[in-house]
Amino acid sequence: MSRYLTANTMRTLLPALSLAAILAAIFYLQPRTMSYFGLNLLLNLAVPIALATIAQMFILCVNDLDLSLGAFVSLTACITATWLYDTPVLGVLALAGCVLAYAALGALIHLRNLPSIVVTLGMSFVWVGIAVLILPTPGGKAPEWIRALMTLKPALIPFPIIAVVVIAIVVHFGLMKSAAGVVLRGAGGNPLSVERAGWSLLKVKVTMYAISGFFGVLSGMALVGLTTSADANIAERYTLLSIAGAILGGSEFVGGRVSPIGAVIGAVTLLLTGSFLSFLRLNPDWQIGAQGAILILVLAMRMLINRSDKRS
Amino acid sequence: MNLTEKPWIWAWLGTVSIWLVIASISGLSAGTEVLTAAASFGTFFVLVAIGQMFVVTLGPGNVDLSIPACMTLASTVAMKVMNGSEAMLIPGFLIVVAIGLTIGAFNFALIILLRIPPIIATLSSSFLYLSTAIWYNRGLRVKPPEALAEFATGKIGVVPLLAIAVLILTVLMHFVLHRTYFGRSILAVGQNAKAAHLAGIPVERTRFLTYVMCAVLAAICGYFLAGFSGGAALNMGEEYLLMSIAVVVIGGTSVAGGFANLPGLWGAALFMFLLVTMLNTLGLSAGYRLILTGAIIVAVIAISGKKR
Amino acid sequence: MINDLPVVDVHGVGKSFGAVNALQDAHLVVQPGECVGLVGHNGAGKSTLMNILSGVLSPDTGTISFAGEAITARYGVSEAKQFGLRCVFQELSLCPNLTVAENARITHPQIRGFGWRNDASELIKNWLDEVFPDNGIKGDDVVGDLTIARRQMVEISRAFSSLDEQVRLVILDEPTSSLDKISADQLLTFVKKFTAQGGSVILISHMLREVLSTSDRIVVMRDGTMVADDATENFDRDRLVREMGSVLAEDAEEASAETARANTARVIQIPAKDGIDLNVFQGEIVGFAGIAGQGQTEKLIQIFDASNGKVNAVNIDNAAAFVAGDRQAAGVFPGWSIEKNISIASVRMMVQRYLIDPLQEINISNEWKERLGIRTDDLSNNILSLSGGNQQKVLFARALGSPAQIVLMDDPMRGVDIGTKQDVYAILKQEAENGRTFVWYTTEMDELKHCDYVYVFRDGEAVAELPSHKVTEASILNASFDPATAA
Amino acid sequence: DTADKKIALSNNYAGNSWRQAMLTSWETVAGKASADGVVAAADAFTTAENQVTEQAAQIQNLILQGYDAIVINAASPEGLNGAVKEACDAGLVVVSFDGIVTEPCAWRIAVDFHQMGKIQVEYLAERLPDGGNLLEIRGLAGVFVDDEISGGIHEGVAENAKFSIEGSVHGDWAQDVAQKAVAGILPSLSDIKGVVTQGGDGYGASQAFKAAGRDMPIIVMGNRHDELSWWKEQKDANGYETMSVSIAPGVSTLAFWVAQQILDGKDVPKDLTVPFLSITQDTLEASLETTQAGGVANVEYSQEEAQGVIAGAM
Ligand SMILES: Nc1ncnc2c1ncn2[C@@H]1O[C@H](COP(=O)(O)OP(=O)(O)OP(=O)(O)O)[C@@H](O)[C@H]1O
Ligand SMILES: Nc1ncnc2c1ncn2[C@@H]1O[C@H](COP(=O)(O)OP(=O)(O)OP(=O)(O)O)[C@@H](O)[C@H]1O
Ligand SMILES: [Mg+2]
Ligand SMILES: [Mg+2]
Repeated sequence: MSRYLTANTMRTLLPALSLAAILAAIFYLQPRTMSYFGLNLLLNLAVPIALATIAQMFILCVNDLDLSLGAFVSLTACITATWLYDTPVLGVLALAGCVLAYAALGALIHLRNLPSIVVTLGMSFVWVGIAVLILPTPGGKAPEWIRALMTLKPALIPFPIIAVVVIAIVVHFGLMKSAAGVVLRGAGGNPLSVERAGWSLLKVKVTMYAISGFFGVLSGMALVGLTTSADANIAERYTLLSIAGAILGGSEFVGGRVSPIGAVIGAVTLLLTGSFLSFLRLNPDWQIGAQGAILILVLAMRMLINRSDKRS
Repeated sequence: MNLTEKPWIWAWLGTVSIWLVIASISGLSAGTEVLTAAASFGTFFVLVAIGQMFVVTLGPGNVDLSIPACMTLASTVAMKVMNGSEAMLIPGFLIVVAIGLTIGAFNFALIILLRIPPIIATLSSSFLYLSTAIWYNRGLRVKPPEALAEFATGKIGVVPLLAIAVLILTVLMHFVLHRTYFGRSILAVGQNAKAAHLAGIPVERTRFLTYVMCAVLAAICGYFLAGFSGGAALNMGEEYLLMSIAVVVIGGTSVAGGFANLPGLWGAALFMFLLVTMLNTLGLSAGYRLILTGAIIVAVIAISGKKR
Repeated sequence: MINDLPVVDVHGVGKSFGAVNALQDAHLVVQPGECVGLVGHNGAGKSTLMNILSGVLSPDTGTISFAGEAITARYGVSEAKQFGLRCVFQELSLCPNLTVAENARITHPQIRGFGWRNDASELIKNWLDEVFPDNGIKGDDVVGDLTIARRQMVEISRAFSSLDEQVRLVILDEPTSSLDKISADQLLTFVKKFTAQGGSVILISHMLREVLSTSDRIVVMRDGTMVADDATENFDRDRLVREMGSVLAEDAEEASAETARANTARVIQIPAKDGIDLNVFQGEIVGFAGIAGQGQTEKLIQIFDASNGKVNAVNIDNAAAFVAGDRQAAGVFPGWSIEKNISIASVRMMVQRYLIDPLQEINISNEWKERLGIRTDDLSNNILSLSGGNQQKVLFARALGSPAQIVLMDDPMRGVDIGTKQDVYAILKQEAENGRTFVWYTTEMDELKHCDYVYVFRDGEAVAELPSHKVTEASILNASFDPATAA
Repeated sequence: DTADKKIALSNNYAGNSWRQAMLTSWETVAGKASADGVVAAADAFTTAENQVTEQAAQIQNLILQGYDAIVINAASPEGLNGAVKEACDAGLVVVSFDGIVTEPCAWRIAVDFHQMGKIQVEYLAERLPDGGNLLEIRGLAGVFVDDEISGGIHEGVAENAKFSIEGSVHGDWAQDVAQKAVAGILPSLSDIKGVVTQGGDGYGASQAFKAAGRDMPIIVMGNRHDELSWWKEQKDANGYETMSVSIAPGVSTLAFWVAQQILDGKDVPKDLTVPFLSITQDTLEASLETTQAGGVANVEYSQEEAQGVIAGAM
């Protein structure tokens, strides 16, 4: 058993176990959720959160932290609901510009050797500012095709489940299994070593930020597909949610240790803890606190499993 | 020693240049008044940022996100218990400190016993504290005792009383950081926890004390802020979440851990206040104001960065 | 391939860091098929020269040419690689979050496409088996989970590994510092084989025995310049040490008769679990020996934690200080000055009226800087500005300067030059006579000779206890593999 | 008959006294209705973070829990439309109030926020025939209510040329933020005659003026107890006059009854308006008396009153 349950496999397994536990609790509390319809409702908001968490994970992978992600997703949502809807060409250009801006941010952080936290903190104001200019009051409309995609009803398996699985697998293969992904992760583990092997750290940083920006854009688009319209603060909390989700999924703040599958599972788990609570029908005074308590419980469970593993 | 090598210099340079802009727009006397206002409000930023700075110094991943909830809970309970009575000032303060101690200890227990990463541990626990505050007083605003309000808003000449008190605290903390064993331990743990352990430093005790100190300072800040603004509100701390982090990092403390400085906190706190004030004064719309806020923060940081 | 041009020709290279002249007018020529030994005291400039050759640093003055081609200003890491130069740096540089195979891929951009993982794994496995037979390392082991010795093996094998490109020159900077005797010998054997096939190696080591036995020619550096350059047969230990600027002390006198265990107080006692009881008496120097990675470091940490009241399996009453061997991970505080790095273990005693007394701090740092000969002009310089060996001296200074009466040392001589080693041995002896107790894990036979008692480790336990007169290579190897024949 | 019907309240934020009062009103009125058997259940749900996405998830969960109607105070007028549509499609009645939603299938109990901004200026125009400089304290940028009220204020100013808005700051609807923003901008402003607000910022503004040693302008209040009691103090001391206007938190109870009536099969128009609650110099004392210490001036609705509102809109 210990042969297979290495520290590494445990890192991926633990988040899955927490997810299973919380899902079981929800099924028990509200059997209606076990249906196609139920799962669809329960999970469709997981798609944008999962995408945002993946975006955050790419930044974590190079030992940085993105405090502007929520604002950035809000901005891309605003662009999607306005420009992309009204004048698709302009919208596509603007969204591409967003990805470029992220890449430029990566370059700036690398070249000037800046702490990512402050830079992204500053950028969060910039993103919100642009979003407010684009969409001073909530509104806009989701482009038809995005709406159609996000409300797709494939046979047998609900769309959100397919979507998050696809996201997890694609990123897993891209980052964890591909030859190029090795260099990207290596730059988080020991930048010096990667540089001495002849790779450009600048390129790595720029790539990682660009990919992160790309997933941020996807997240904003998916979000608008679900909400049908946007506002400048729509995804503000994605910053903390994405960090929490990635960490819950086994990523670490330094050392290039990340897990895309874990990140997606972490994001879904966070979403479900909220649902779990509404099924409990708590006293309103304690509803907020219960969110904290359940997060703590999920994480504590991780620790217990971890410990029993160590003992055996 | 070269001044440009001091990590805190950039925040101060930013502060001075922004003040010059304000003074040139609104005149010198308005500029002075703005400084007084900056000192009053910057004081609260500095108070929480001191605690946050020590936490951040403990190394990557260490950050306290429960500061706003801690401020809210402590001040809510204190205001209700004191119920405007001046005789209760001291008991109220002691309650605030006790709440800070409890919250710090609870945060640390989550981190160490349940091995939850600090960022999530403090985020989760903050929901609990906020809920407790809601349950305790349902958001009703109880007026602070008159004496507390007077102290919190009081001035000697143009200098706010509270700013003087926090300035003294800053100097004390400067010594704590650089000249005491506790401060040395924090810096050591932040740079290399394993090496610190093997150098005989009580790593976990250091981290415990740091988190507790941060919570106590946040609680005290809540107490005076409630006195300053006429009561505790459930959302009174919301702004302090990002602000405490911003002030710490703009002030030149390393997020990688192991380096900290106190002068930068004042520089950054004044900078953040003056920046918002300057943009308000310019009368720009919200969108441009936000964009400029961000752009100026990034610019200050980019200038202070070292080329690779 | 017959090519008369030297592989590398360094001519008059100089490099300074601020006020420090790390290199001045350095000359070095390496011919194809040659192993050049490079020795010199700590801070002589060896690593700096290697960093310049491998494109990490650029020289201030002088010229360098590879196979007759002078390098240009654009010379960097990738140019060096293209030329066929590989470097094993003194401070390990693998990515701890990646597997062994993935680390191999980092240096081999050609490995890609479908099935790259198998290719990389096979490549590194082959070279590991080639250099270090029976290493027991797997391609999918995560590097961070490996012992420091195994990490070093991976890094060395990776440097020699090649797909289709030619590896012309491999620089080994302190390659054996974390290896045990067996692995070190495997490496030296391989180096000979490699040079016999036409490759060139620059071997930097403070193990003069290794340099004398392996290299064809030896270059000695002192204070940034070359002071000797001669065929190996013209050197012996004495001459090398002399050229480096030190004097060789008398070898530790052969402990003759059997000596009884000290009749002082017992300061450490670890009851046996599987192996034998482990006892340390005051004033002794006790060695931990055995193959690298058999739990010696863990046992030292256990003793250390026990001294702080954290562990109960060990009986120890006094405070202990620790000298880490893995200085990057467990020793150095990278943001601090040398002074603060030294004083950290003793500042607790310097607190007067709540504040640390800066004078005492400076005094203790100065005292130990002098006693250990830490090469720096200013103790307020950052610790990372020191050469590897000098950083290690700082860790010694930290422990010896602390008030602790027991000093635990985890292979502490990694990268320390021979002159300093002798000084340290002398200080240890002296301190031991004054009543300090030392527990010393080392992979070096020579160092075990300085111990009063040696415990040989296997599978995390002490399995044999050898008094100093019984400490021989054979007895330790015996005990390492079969406890029944020892003791 | 709605005795077997279940109604849920979906609330996006609980972090200020207004929202707390709203929840309390719900508990009093809806709680009693469910205890009396008028409805089977009337549960309140609050999200931890004031986020569209979280509230959308909450609504989806309420659908799954089999509620017959959802009463919503929405985080965004548009952002929840997706979730609201899903609720309607699943056969639920959706009633939005305060923070309303634009999805056509939902009922809306709207407050004319625009008007709420405009009457502030109109009141000031009566009090200050000579006009003068105004300071505007806004809410949170990018939020619909902020934009509406501010729009009303600006329209009012446009119609009264003697006024000009000298400064405008965002107080984020938080007392301390408003106080800070005002204190920062005050030194650069010349004589300020009036302060127009969005609710709950009045006390903070008065403190900032006091701290700067400036003449106290006419600050429009927002029905909070601390504002009212400060006003009363000033009124007693120096005859200070102003007005106070805000929306009553008890509007949640109106929404509750509307949902109940719809479930009962009554015909209810999709758009209802509630008047905002204003307090004048004369009603100050009476309002102060009925307002809980530290709370907000409030009006709760009974079933009959709600029916009256509905009938009035037909
Ligand atoms: N065996 C070890 N080897 C190296 N480093 C260790 C070891 N054990 C712990 N550490 C490092 O030290 C930190 C804390 O260690 P530990 O739990 O022993 O606390 P401590 O330093 O003794 O503090 P206190 O006395 O206050 O409990 C860990 O986070 C880890 O980084
Ligand atoms: N980055 C740096 N900044 C300042 N000084 C440096 C730096 N790197 C090296 N030095 C100095 O240059 C000199 C040569 O160092 P180098 O590392 O080359 O020595 P070395 O011969 O490799 O020693 P060792 O045997 O201890 O590894 C030393 O005095 C060292 O302090
Ligand atoms: Mg070296
Ligand atoms: Mg060795």
